[in-house]
Amino acid sequence: SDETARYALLLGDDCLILAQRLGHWISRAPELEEDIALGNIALDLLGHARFFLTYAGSAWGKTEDDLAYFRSEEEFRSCRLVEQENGDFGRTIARQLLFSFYTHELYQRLVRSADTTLAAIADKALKEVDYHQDHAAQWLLRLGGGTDESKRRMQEGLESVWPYLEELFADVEPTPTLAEQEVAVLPSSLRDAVLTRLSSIIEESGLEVPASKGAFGADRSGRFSENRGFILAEMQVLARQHPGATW
Amino acid sequence: SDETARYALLLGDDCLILAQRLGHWISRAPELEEDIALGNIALDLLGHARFFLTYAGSAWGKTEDDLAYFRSEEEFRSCRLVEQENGDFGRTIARQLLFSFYTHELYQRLVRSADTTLAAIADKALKEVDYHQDHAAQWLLRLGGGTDESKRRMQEGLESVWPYLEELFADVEPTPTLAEQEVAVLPSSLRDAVLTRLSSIIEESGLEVPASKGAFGADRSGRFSENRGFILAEMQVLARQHPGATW
Amino acid sequence: RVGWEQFQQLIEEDQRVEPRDWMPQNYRKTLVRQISQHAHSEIIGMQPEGNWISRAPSLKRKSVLMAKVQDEAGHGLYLYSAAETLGTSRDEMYQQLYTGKAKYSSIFNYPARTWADVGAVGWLVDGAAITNQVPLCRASFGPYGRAMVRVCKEESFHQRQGWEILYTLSHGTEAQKQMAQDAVDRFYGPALQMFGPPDDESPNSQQSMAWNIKRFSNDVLRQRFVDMIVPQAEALGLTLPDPDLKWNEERGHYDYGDLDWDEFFSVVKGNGPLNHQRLAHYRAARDDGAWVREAAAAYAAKQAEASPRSALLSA
Amino acid sequence: RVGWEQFQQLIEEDQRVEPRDWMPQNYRKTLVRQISQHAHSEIIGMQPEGNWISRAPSLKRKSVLMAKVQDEAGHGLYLYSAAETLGTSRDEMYQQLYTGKAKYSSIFNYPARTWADVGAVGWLVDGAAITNQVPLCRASFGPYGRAMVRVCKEESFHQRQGWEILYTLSHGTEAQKQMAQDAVDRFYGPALQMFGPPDDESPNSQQSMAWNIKRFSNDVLRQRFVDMIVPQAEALGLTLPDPDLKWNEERGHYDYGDLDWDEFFSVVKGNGPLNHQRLAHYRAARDDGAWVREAAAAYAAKQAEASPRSALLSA
Repeated sequence: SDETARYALLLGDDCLILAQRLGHWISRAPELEEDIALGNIALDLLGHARFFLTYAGSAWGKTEDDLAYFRSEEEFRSCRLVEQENGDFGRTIARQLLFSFYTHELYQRLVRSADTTLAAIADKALKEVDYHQDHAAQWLLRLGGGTDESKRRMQEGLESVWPYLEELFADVEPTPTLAEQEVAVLPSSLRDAVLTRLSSIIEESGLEVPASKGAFGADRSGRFSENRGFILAEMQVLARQHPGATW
Repeated sequence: SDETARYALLLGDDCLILAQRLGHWISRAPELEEDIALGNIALDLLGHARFFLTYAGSAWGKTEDDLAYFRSEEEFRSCRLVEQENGDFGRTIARQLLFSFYTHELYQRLVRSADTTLAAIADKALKEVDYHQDHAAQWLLRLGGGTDESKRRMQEGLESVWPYLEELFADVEPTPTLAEQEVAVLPSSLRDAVLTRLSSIIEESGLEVPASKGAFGADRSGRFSENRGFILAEMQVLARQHPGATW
Repeated sequence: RVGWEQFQQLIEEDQRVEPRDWMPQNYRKTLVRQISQHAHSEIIGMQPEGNWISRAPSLKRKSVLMAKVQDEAGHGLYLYSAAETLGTSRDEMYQQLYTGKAKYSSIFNYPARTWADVGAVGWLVDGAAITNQVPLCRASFGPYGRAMVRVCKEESFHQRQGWEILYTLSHGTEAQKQMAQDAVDRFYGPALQMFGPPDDESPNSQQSMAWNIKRFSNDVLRQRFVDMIVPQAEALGLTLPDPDLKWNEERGHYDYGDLDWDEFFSVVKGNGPLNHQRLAHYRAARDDGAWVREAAAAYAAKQAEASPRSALLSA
Repeated sequence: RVGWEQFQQLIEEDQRVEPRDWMPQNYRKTLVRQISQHAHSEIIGMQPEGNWISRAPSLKRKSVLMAKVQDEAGHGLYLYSAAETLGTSRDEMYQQLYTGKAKYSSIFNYPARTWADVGAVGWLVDGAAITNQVPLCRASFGPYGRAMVRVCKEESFHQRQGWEILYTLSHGTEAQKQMAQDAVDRFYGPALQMFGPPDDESPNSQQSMAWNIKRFSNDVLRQRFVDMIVPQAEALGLTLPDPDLKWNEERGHYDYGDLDWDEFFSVVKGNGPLNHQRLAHYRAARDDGAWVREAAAAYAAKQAEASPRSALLSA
């Protein structure tokens, strides 16, 4: 249905934008192993995005590329968390931590969706998100327990992305309707579990759970962010210079 | 003539791209006074670009905006020096030093151009470039004679832009033809004067004149650089989303 | 005692207090807080519009925008200088902003998301700022009043530029018109909130008015602003997003609807869309520039202690 | 003496030399230099293509490109590991690259300026690399040969992907076709130069061949590559930019024109289009990551010296 497609789009946009952000790390990571690890995660996320966008597009006769390259800033539904700049490695890890803990919880429930395609995508993604979670958590522990410098930077990373955590739990349309039909997972229903698990790992790392209650404007509209336009300008530039071309 | 227009375009592209690069510093400079100073220089350069592009466009029935926003990467004629990333303040100052010393020498001769419009633009620009030169030279002396850190960074800044100095002296078309008609200044004729003055101020600063003989591909084609595409993607994105619109 | 009487007399006669004059500690403190807050707002205020310099859709607009953002840096300078005459150094004020101890105008925690926002910031945000600032040109503290005269001249220029951007958009393509309307929809409420909370919730205003720093209450200024922008919005052909907005013949003013003060206080407390980003941007610039400032200081020190010969060389 | 004879015998019988075997100092030195140079080339080689990850024109291409650049990091890892078995640490090799002491393949000092360049790098640069590397799978030093087996498998996959990109472009719009042709025009010469200088100017090759590291001379490999790409170019419908290129019935090979060796040596000496940029990018990544590596080391040290309890917790 159109609503299911809009839901898939929302899920896909998150993965696509985060893959786009992470891809920048390849050749710039602190260690060769991390070029590979971050590249792997970016690839996984891009894979999830492609499943979701392809599924969304099937309702509208559009391809994944139509949706990725020819929608405007206003039409994307990505959350602000994934749109945040990479910053230093600590901030990137903080962003990964929040997003992977959230998607892990989400996909764990989405595998029981009444929509079998969404369930299948979630099932496939879940195995990979397992690794993403672990990667972020291990780095959180290392940086939180490493040097004074790493502790400071990791804490600052958490502070910078934490305001955008709440948006992940906002029950924006069409999710509530679809949740009633047991197609979607109601975002607000994930909140307690995700926050509990995040708090626990952050405390284990010796860092502090940020106090921020969430930045105003948690509606995935992009109206309250300055990042999306820059991301799309770069991502879409070539495709838009050659409309209709095959690559 | 078409040739004069192509010459004006080349001169204008350098100013436009450098203004674009410098504009990024506003709100990011080391000191409030430098937000203002770099902003001033960017504004001056943008002004020069607009004169040159308007003049170029007059030969082809195009506006400055047609030329700035609707030419492709292949059609720009900017030199690689101005396309270099800002890097830290030291690299930006190094880029400013080379470009302002070059344009100062250039405009000093261009004021005697047989083309009265080019002569008038050069005359107006020259006064401003005087200040740009002085700004860059003062910072070179300060950073070269400041701390060990500033000395290291300023030297690295010079090393990073120096390979792109030679391109400024390349006699690319249509310049040689126009130089014979005394419309253009032959780039190679500026070389000795610019190098002598640059070497002298660098030596005064206690830094070393870089050894680089110039990066391969000094033809202003953009074929030998990876920067131009990123610059234009951002600069042109909005204008291209609304072709034909007035702003 | 003598100082107090002289001060009191200056205030009563509505004359200027100058830096060398005696003044009450609280007067000084209030001014430093207000002026530095204003300076910080100019500095942080560079960011929302600054993020459009690279993407401005015409070279003329790019040029005007660059000049405007640069003016804001200039306003920051005037204002820091005015505050310095009260005995607080610029570095100290920077430090307060850096650590998040000092406030700046909450409106700058909102994004300039589209090009039309650049217009809306000019028209509404600068418009509200001027409404606030024109009376400050007569503020009792001399350096502040004089700084505000310079600021106001430029601000009214900025407001007109913002209005022109919106006018062009609202008379352009459908997409442009929509962009303009969206921007006005987003900025109208926050701009009205720039005057601060309603008078009955603004305890400090009384003292500021008694000292001739503030001349009009928050609500009076807000009303003045509303009365100014309604006809301007009509001229733009854009709608202000307030169903309660209508002319009140009796009052001789426009009535306007309730504002979302929960949102306002939430943004002030740090939960605006971009609070962290704005401060992080500022901090990154300070941190990245530290080596440059150190080098400049070291160089100046070396020059100062060097022989006349090198002083000549550098002259 | 015994070691030398054993080594000599292994070479004569074309068997593998393993890290624990005795080997001549020069053999070791030659291998460390060659293997680390190859590793560095993979690392620097991530940059030209990496700069297109964010702009790849379809999600499928973006995915393939990301995987490819990531493979290059993987190849770097294998190769550094192989070199480490010869007693040189990874950090030492990093340091040589960082300081500019170590070389990497000169081709990566050229830009990937358009999307078609990503295709040309895959087809021509990876193609030349494979031609070079297939014989290296039989290199006398065991770890190197085995690393090359893994590398070659993936490289041939990359070459096919590059060819496919160009095929799609050359069968697309006029603009795409032009983009493809331009890329081939730019990369043809530098790709042929990847085999190194002509045999009569390549003094070290003899010793490497005697040691069964290198199996064929530069010119032999270059000829093999030319013979391979000519029909592939025809299948693409693109022209190789060499007017002297034609089939020589007598030799049973394609003749090809002189290459611009001045350009080659100039790029090797540091005057390629992007030498400084490539190294600066690498250095910035190392510098920016230093605090992370330090933190990881500090954390590991703390874990190691901690009680079994915390070892349990982190398990």
